[in-house]
Amino acid sequence: MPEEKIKRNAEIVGFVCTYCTFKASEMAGSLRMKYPEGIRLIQVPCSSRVDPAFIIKAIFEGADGVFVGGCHPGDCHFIKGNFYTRRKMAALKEMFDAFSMKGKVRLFWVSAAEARRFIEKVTAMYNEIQDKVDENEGKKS
Amino acid sequence: MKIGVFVCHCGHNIKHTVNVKRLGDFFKSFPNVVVSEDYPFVCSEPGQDMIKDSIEKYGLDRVVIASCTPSLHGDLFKDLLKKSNLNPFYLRRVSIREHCSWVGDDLEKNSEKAKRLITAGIYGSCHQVPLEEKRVDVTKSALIIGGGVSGLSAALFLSNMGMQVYVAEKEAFLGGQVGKLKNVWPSLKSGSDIIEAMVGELKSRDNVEIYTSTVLKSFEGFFGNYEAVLAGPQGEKKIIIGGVIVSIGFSLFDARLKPELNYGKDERIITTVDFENKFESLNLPEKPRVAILHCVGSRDEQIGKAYCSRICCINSLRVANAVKDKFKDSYVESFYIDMRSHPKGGEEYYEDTQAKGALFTRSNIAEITSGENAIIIRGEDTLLSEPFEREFDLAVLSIGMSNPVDSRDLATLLKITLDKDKFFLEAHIKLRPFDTAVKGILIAGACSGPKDTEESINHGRSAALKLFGFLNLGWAYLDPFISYVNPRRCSGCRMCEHACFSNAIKYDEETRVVHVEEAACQGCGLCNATCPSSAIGLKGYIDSIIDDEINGFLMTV
Amino acid sequence: MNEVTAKEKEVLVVGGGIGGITAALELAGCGIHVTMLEQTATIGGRMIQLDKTFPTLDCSTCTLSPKMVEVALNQKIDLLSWAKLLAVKKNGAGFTASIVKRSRYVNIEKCTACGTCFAGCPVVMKSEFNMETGTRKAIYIPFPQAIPNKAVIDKRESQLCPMPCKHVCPVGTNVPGYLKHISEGRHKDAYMLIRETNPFPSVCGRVCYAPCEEVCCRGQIDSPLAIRDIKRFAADSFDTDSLVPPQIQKTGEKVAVIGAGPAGLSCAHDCALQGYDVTVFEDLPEAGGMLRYGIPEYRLPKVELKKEIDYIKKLGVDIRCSTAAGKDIAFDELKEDYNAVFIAVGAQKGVPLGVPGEDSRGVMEGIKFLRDFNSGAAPTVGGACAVIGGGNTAVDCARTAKRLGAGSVKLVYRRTRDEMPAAREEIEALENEGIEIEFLAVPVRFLAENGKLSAMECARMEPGDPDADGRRKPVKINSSEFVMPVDTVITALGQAMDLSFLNGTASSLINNNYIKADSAACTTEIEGIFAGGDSVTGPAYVIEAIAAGKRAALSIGKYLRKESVIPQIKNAQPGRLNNEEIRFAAERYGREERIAMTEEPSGERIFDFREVSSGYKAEEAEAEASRCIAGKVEGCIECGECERRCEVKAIDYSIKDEIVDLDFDGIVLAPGFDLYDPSEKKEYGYGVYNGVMTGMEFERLSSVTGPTGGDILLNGKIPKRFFFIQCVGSRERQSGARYCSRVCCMYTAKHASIIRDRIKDAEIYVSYIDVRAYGKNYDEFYKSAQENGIFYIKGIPGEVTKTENGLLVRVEDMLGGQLLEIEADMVILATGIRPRKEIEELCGIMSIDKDEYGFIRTDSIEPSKTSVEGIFACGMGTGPKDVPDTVASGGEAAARCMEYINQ
Amino acid sequence: MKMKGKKVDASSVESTLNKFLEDEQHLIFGFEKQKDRIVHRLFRNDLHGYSLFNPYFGINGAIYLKRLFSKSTKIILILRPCEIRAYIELTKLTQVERESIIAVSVDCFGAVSLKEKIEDVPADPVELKEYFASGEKLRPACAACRERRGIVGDAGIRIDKSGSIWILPYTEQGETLSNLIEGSYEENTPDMLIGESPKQEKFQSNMETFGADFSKCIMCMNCRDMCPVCYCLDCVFNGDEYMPKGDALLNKIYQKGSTDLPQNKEIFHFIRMYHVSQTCVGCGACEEACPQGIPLAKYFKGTSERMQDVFSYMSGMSFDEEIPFTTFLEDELKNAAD
Repeated sequence: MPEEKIKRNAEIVGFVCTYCTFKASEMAGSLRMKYPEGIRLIQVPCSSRVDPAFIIKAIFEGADGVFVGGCHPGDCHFIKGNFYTRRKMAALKEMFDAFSMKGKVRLFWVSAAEARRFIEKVTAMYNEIQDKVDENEGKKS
Repeated sequence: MKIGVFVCHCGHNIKHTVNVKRLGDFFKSFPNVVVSEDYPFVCSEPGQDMIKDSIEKYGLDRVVIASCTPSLHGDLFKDLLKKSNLNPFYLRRVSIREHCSWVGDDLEKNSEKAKRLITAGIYGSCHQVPLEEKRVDVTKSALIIGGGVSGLSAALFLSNMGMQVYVAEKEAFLGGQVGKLKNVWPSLKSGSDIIEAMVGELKSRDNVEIYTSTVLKSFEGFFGNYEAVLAGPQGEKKIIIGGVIVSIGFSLFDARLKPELNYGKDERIITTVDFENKFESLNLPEKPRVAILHCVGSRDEQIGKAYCSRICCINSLRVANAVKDKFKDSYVESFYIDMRSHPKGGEEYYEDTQAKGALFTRSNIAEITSGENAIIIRGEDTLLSEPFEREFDLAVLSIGMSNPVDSRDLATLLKITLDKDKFFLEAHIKLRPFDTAVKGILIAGACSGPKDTEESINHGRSAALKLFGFLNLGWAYLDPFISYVNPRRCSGCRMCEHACFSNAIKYDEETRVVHVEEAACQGCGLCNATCPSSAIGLKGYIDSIIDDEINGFLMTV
Repeated sequence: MNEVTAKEKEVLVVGGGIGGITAALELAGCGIHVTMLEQTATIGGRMIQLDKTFPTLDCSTCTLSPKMVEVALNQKIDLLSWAKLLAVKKNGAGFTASIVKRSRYVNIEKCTACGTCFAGCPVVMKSEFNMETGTRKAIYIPFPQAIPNKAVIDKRESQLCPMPCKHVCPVGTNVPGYLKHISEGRHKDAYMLIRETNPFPSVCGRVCYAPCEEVCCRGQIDSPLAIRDIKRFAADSFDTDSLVPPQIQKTGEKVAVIGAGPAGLSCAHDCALQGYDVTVFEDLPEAGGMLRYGIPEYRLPKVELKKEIDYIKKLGVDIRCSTAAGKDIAFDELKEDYNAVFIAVGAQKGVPLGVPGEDSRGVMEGIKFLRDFNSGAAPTVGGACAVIGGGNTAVDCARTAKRLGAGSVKLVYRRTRDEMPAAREEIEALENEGIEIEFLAVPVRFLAENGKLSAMECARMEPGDPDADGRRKPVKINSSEFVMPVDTVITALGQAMDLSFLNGTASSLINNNYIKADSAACTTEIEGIFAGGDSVTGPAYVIEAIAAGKRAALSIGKYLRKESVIPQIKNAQPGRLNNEEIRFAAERYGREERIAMTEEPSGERIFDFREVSSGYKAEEAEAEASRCIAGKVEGCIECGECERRCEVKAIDYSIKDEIVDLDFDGIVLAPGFDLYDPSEKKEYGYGVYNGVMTGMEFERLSSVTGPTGGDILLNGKIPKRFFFIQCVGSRERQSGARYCSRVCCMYTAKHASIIRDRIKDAEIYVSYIDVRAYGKNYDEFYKSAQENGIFYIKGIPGEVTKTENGLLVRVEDMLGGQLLEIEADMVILATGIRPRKEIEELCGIMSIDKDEYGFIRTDSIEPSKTSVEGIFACGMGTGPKDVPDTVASGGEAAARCMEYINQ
Repeated sequence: MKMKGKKVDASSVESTLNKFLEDEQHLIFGFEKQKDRIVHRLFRNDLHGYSLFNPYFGINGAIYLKRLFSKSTKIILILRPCEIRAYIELTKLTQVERESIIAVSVDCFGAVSLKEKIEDVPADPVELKEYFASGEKLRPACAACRERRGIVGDAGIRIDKSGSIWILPYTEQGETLSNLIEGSYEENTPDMLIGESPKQEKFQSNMETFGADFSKCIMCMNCRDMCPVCYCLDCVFNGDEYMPKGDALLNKIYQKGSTDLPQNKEIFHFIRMYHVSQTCVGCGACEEACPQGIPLAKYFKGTSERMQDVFSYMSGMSFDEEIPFTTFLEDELKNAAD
């Protein structure tokens, strides 16, 4: 086998709510802001639709990171959905932390106008996770 | 399953950084995909024709369009599917413009990303089922709780529009607080005239039933078909209504809660309401010295009323004017924190009152004590930073608005929420000020926070219009994206019921499973994510769709 | 129920702000058909401009944009944006409204909101959405969430100039566009715009024969624009080496180009951009063709040319020099190996004079002379040199000979000055450099001694009858011969093709020593073989060669994509101004002469090959460019850039305004508000001092959708000291508003809180008369602002002045009575609400009463009823309101309207 | 913790309970002594073979109670705290009747695993405490137990330092029971034999350890089936929603280069861990049920405790406290978002 090492790109799945974060991502698109290609979004009506089981599944089936994006607390279109999201994600993050996988799962509040915040958040997440991927790849070879 | 995949170039917009040709070719050999094409502008007429032709030619039952973001081109493609006799919910849009070609520069990486996005779309589309916009019957009638000015405005509107209206008023008479006013600022019409005109008109209509001295006893059901029991002097009455408008107004602040003001102990210390009722009969000297205290029961955290009551500054001005008009040589001094002469014209009124010689002192009042010949007010002038002590013949306390007394009970009965000050909570303070989280239950007027007459009327009518919009056809379309329960899977743990903000989930004690009141569901999917066995699912976003989307994203090359 | 299907009720809602949106949605929700009329290009009104809304500080876009989308999707609502109400007539219980649907000049059915058009638009205007703190283009979408999300062209007046410059330019350069850019200082944008259609800006900026200038309409008034010189300025001010090639998707198809002259290279450039692998075969050791070997250094420095060719190489074009097609590689082989071949060999051969003694040493052929010299060989010129010919080549030869040290140089031309084909300015420069021209003379014999040229015998000519071209043919005067002692003669009589390489199958393409090809499509009779440039048309100008190359690239693309190749023929007559227009333009724009470029002194420059003209300075270029009358119109200048770029062909300048008469059963007015313009309050220095702004301007500045992306910046730095002044234009008789504007206290508290949140060490003062925080949670919000260290000062400042450290606010603190002097970086004026100026017009159209301030008069018990039955008003149009109140009043107006139309 | 309670003797407790059982509709769910062990038993008519304590752990008794909805039958539960806690969680999830059941928790001294053969376990509470004092004999879940005191449910039966038995009512339902037993209430009960459990270290692991431990898993799902709070009638893992599909295995290999576990194991255990996170009482019944001897309690107890701590919640401590996932506070978890 050739020894040539192909750099693996991190893959991140994002669950984004229709009313805020998805809108922000649309706006980031129309403003031609750039963010890493490894980030792929699944649109859900409300961040509270995100069953942590999805996140667990995604992580164990190959995603290097997963994030959930919702409206800022108090701004939820469904009045209190994101308060539940916050609880679920707080617990889930604690669980991943218990298995030394802190940072793989994140929660972002991004409003519809905050295209730049969206970019900043996902790019920072991607870069950190890519660094870890590189580190691990390094270890393996 | 026959899936058609259509990859749009969007001219250069997508093509520039995504290898659309390769994508189109790639999906040709994809399982279940029978046609896969790339096209310069899928949204153009020839583009749409191409899709339509493909649907007919290949008998497609899923259409995946990879183009701009789904929010663009609204219903264009949905209509296209309809025209092609395909359920529009078999459409899947994949955004490869806003979420791919525009946000990345690298052609190879973008193409790879687009490939995954489309794969996810195809995977997800396999689980899509045809949905329909269901119709439910609703009762064209409304219950209005509270017969004040906003409730009456609502009743007038709804009855005028031909709906059956029930008005339940706790008191023996209609009109609420406005009815008690001698003159309503700024129109200066008498409150009772305003109310009488409204009540007279209501009574002349045969689709209005008014119940005074009546309260809501029980409340069941869901949007469009609520069942309420009213309890009044004639006994109980069960009514079926499509929706409810809560307009129970406010209660007056009880000035006794501020003992330092000595209200109720000295008859020279009265409230603005007292003044309204008995100014004419007051025994005042020739040149009365009248003090007016603002913000009694408002802007006062110590008594738990941090909010501004909005109307009391105008009430104070009205008192000052009345005194000045009657006693030209009176000494009138208003003690205020900020002058909030609120509605239109208020500022001018304030100026005019000053011109009449009323004094305004920015101050904090410490106490009112009773002297033999006068009452004594002690406080601090906050402009001069000096304490003062002044004698007056009369002190008028401009009392604020407190939450309606039975807000808590009513909230529990209707399963709606209260805010921190125990007024009713709006669904969205800015944009949905009449809605509650529960569909078909609306709030109007001062019961959701201090409001003046004009605003209460606005509220009453607006809420009524909203309800009318819900009910006027006698039926309503349901959003197709609502939850449904698989009763065989449901364990009846009621977690979803607890979490649901719109009270759309009901537990059946007999079968020990829950079901969704479709008319009430607003489609957030929280229940779906809360249920550990996925016995409840949100149509259009069911677990298997999202799961397979994840699979698509993570597809190995 | 009675099932008679009644006619659907129609309501007109005027105004697409939150009030109008609420009313429209509510009415539509009750089954009423609503027409929403919005004057601007998008609905959303003022609220969408807000960053956050008080008191929850939630995002305004988040809350409003779903409602806007709802309006767009609601089938009961017809949205007429960019439309205006002209007249309203009572019609029974209802109304008939005349509405003008202003032309967007964009077919909104086709527009995909991709934004390509505004990226290219050269007209930069102030953005209304950003309260003029930012810019937008003349074609624009106000903000990304706009509804309808379609582009609109802001055309304020009709274009006077027919822009002949664009039409005569063989490559269709967007002249008015780049002049507009230059005149407003956007030099790089100008360069990029030129590059869009021309891969050789710095070449054409120097040696183009500039047909555009000949037709320039400004020339009809005073003197034509220096279009070419400005192009040169644009090219000079940009570093071509810094151009980054775009990403190109390779198609895998291969194109061969024979000849690396302007035609060949332009074709290669455009083919590469279409994703083809291009190989250029060039006989000579370096690429550039005539540009490299024909034009002397003093006109076109080699280094400039090299930069442009380097960029073409960066695009992935493989230029193989010293590789002659037909010699090093057989033509048929090329045809075999490549999917398409473009022949652009040019006219590289001189034409012999054909007089005796031409083979003497000392007689040189001009093209060869220049080529030898430009190849590094230094041909020797003697003391007396004559150049035969009157074209640009002759002039180039003469001036080159002069620089090479020829004692005297004389141009010999057989006709008169007027008939000289060389460019006017070239002839002038020639004469300035001390070169004489011998007109009406032609050599008849060269005299040689020992094979070396010693003299030239010439004959006199006189103009004869006009020939086919209309030029008068010179006729020799009998016995007029005279001898001119010369030791060097350079003949520059014209150019011819060398097509010897076209052997084999392709030899059929040769016809009379030209290549047979369609001059528009560049196709030949052999499929896959294209030809263009001088080898097809005979010697022509650089820009024509470039145009031919570009046309060929287009045809090649179409051929390879198997689309039909339709030759494009441009035959539009360039437009001119008529006399009336000339008078009008002269009156409006005045007379201004063209600014000339500085030239190197002729006495010095003849000793070396320095560039003769040193180009414009920035101010000169900007001043010259601003003479363009096309660029002087306000708004869209109709330069056609958007049209050229739009891939769906959505742009259509010919769309006309449309007036429609519609019947309505009721009308709801939600006209919104304007903000007080504080310019008249001189004491605050608004518009004078940098850092003094209005609340709404600050709103845009702090907004993530604003010009800075939400960074609060002043001159690029983060300001630290803020001073808010409330009640500017409210509660005071002087400015005409005794009323309280109701929202300013809260928006100030909101702004202060936003600053507190974003700039941790900010110092924030708010001066006020009364803080009017009534409304749910408002007072609490105000309290928390105070608790977070925002200092409230009771008292309104007397003046704001400028100091070294920024701004100084003098205010008397009424609580304590001391006079404070507070320094600030930013002073933000909480300007009050004013009735929108359109209300005046609306009320006039509908005969509705206004109140003393100009708001629509309504009643407090029937809050939306206007003085005209059936017309209802809501929102700020009837007086100051905050968002929840506007929503409530919108609902109320809708409800009353419902009642009215159902009577 | 000083509370109202009655000092009672064992016989009066037994006779009261026997009296209670005289009613046909009354049952008691508790422990029965057998030859070499003590097991759960639903007593009808009399308390024959009854044991107050049970130092053997095989299953969590709450599992018997799932879907028990009879309102006519009155049942007294006399179980270990972890079992009562599981019962309480099940009441919140409407998986068991609340009104007709009186749940009594008995001080627990720990237990040995029924998987192991241990014969010298004493019966007397004081001796039991001594026996388990070193902790060596305790099964792992018991060794890390957070709450052994009989302070949960409707009432508690507790042992003071002198070995006397106390009954403490915690709810009105509990009081109906304690009122039946002879003796008078004392306002302040003395210190009990069992105090607060020592604070456990925060659980911390990693995927390598997890992989090593779970490589033995055979996906029999016994852990799920025997979990007292895994209440779903139809588990999501009965379907294929969360089971890997398509290229999942390849994805993972592509990502990690190799794989230790088929990912369905990871997904199954992690999702189950999340599902029980707020209701897990840490009893270790899963570990008892595992045929492969995987140290499940360590993981499930460890993660659930961490995840409950996020909301300052401890499962099964009170009937009224809502399960964290069904409620929220507006002003909380400020650091939850990244």
